[in-house]
Amino acid sequence: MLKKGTLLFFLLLIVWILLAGTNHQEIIIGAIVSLLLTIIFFSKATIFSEFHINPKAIFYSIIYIFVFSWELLKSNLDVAFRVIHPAIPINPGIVKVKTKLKSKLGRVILANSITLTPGTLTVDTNGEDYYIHWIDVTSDDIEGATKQIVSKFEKYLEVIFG
Amino acid sequence: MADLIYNIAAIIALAGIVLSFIRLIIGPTIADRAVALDGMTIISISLIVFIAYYSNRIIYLDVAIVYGLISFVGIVAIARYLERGI
Amino acid sequence: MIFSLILGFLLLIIGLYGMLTQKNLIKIVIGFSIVDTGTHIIIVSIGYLSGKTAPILDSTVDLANAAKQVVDPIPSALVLTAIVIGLAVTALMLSFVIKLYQKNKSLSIDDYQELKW
Amino acid sequence: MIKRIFILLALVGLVLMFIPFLRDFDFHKELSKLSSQYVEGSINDLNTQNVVTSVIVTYRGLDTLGEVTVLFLTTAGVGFLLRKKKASLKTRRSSELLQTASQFLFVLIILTGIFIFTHGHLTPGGGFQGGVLITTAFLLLILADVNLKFNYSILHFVESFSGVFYVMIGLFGFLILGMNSFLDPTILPLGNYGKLLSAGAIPVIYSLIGLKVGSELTTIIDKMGGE
Amino acid sequence: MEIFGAVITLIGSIFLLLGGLGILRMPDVYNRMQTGTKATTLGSILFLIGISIGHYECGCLGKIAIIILFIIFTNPISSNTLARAAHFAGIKLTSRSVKDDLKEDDLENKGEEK
Amino acid sequence: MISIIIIVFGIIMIIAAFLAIHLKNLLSAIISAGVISLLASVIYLLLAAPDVAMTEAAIGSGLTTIIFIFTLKKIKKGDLDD
Repeated sequence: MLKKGTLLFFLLLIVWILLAGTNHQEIIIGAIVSLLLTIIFFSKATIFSEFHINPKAIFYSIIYIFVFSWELLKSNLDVAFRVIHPAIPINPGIVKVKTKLKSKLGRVILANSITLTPGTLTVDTNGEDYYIHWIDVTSDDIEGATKQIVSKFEKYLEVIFG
Repeated sequence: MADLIYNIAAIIALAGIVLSFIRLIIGPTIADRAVALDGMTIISISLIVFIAYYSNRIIYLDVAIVYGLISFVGIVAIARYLERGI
Repeated sequence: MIFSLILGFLLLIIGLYGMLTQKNLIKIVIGFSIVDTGTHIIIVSIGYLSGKTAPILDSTVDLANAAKQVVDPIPSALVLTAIVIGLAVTALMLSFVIKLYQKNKSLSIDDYQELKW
Repeated sequence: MIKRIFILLALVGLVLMFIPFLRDFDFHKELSKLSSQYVEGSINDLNTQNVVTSVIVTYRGLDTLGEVTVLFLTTAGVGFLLRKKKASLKTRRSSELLQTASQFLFVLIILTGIFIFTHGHLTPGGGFQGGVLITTAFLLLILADVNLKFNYSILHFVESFSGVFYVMIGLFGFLILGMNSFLDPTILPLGNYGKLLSAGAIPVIYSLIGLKVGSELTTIIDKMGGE
Repeated sequence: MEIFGAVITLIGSIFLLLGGLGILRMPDVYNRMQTGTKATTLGSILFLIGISIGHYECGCLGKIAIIILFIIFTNPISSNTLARAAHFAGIKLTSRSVKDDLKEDDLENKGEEK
Repeated sequence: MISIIIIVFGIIMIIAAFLAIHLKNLLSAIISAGVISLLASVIYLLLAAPDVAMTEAAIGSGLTTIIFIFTLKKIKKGDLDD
């Protein structure tokens, strides 16, 4: 309970400092504003209790950022190739995959990562089933698609969010 | 030299806006038009940041922040209307 | 900036044309908002002085002769007020449209002839 | 048919009126006397970086008071026209992703709105833009179907509190500085140029305007879009 | 240093152009959304990073970072919402598609329980 | 550079204004009207008025579009009720 509030407070304060700079007046006003917002929206913001804060989680999140950036770059080269090619080589379809994540924020970040990686776009979710529009369908069943699309992010996110 | 490359980059981004707008004109369905609007807003954010540096005033970046947040909510509103949500 | 002045006039005329020729009530309100935008662009471009910067005097502006380096702040302030009032007017007009629709089940302006003579 | 010809004639007449105006339009090279006085006064008397803010809040402060009143009347008008009716139509729930993300973004958008209206005297923006951002945050919750019970009493309390305080700051100028100084921001110390706590009462007034505009627009949006 | 930032900006603008081209050329809404989201996201990130490298002396990296974070977080969500809306509004996939699991599972009635 | 951006955006805005008036579908017309406000805000920024640009982006293209959409929704709901 206390952990959730502290996390929300520091998140808001960091955003304020990024916006306003590090003058001492700005930091004092920012702390006051963040404290007020934390007290007011404490009960609404249930999703902030889901981070794990330990060295392993921090280490994995740093690795995750690099993995994600590499996939983002790859996806853009892929898209560029498909757009420039005169025949538009696509083979699209909507496939269903499963995830093991339980945390809500983790599921959102997983869906965002899937949307930003090569040739996939999350269309809908239903509990642990994700429906994904795939620009180049290569495997037909759920397990194969899950292995190709989800697994590369899931092992990191499982540690960070639990 | 560097200024010239920046200007060329801005003109290329402008061409991206024009291409998305052509999709907005011919788009057969409303969802096509909404996708084109989404693309146009994101390219415009880049253009706003370019203008901020071109006229040497970093304060203009605030406009880009507000622009991004508001256009996100606008797109969500259009989408929720399309799926008969709200 | 002469181009933005011309653009503002064109938008104003297109908006007026839409307001006068369309039958649908919502289309008329859309035409009104286009006229609004055109007018604002005209006012702002009258206040623009070429080669000068925005009237926010931080460290990039020389404070000693600041009045020689900035554009006119008064049109900006006027247009800022006008945009907010425009939102209020649009909201009121649209709630009248909703009320009229609930009464007569029609959006065409030809069906509302009570005040015609 | 005859109506259409008249419309076209009117538009062509308008164009003919505009053409000489455009041809003979000469752009100013210098600021007018009033504008340069505003710029100088904003530096020397008020310590405000953003000249537009000092025009809106101080030099044309009564206009802004009127503007806020117009917004209040609009809220009342919309509320009168669209009284609540029971509507029971099946609507589709939003996706789980949007619900979670909007809970996450809600607090951040409100923080950005507060940043915009407390820095009205330093950066572009101010009470109106910040108020609209706060409205947008609530709107996102309405759109994403998050179960939020609007507490109308808090909304009305914030609105009337900020309105009363806004007028009271104006009256303080009356009391402390004498006649002709309604809404004068120099009742508070002016501070150092370019810092957050400077420019007298301008940040306080703009924050109050922001809260008032935010709560009024939230009421309008809720009347027009809520169930 | 300035030239380096300018080149990164140029690469970003080319991705932005490709995003616009993809929105124009692709055969149906979902494929348009794919290019429209990915290419514009990376393009705008590279554009902003390039500009802030070229003018590193201004001390405004915080605001650029905020803009980039907002873009990364909001852009996929808006296109996800649009894709879902397009599917429920009954827009068909292109005739070149191979399968549609979402249609088979029939989620139409699940959503309208409220 | 400023003139180029203003000319291109001006042409786009004029076409969008014609679309907003002539498209049959009301939601498409509303989206076109949103495009006008969105680009107008960039033009205000080029004319050195960032306050106006921010207000137009927040109010003109955000709230006005959303209020139009809410109106459409109320009208559709009236249709389905009777």
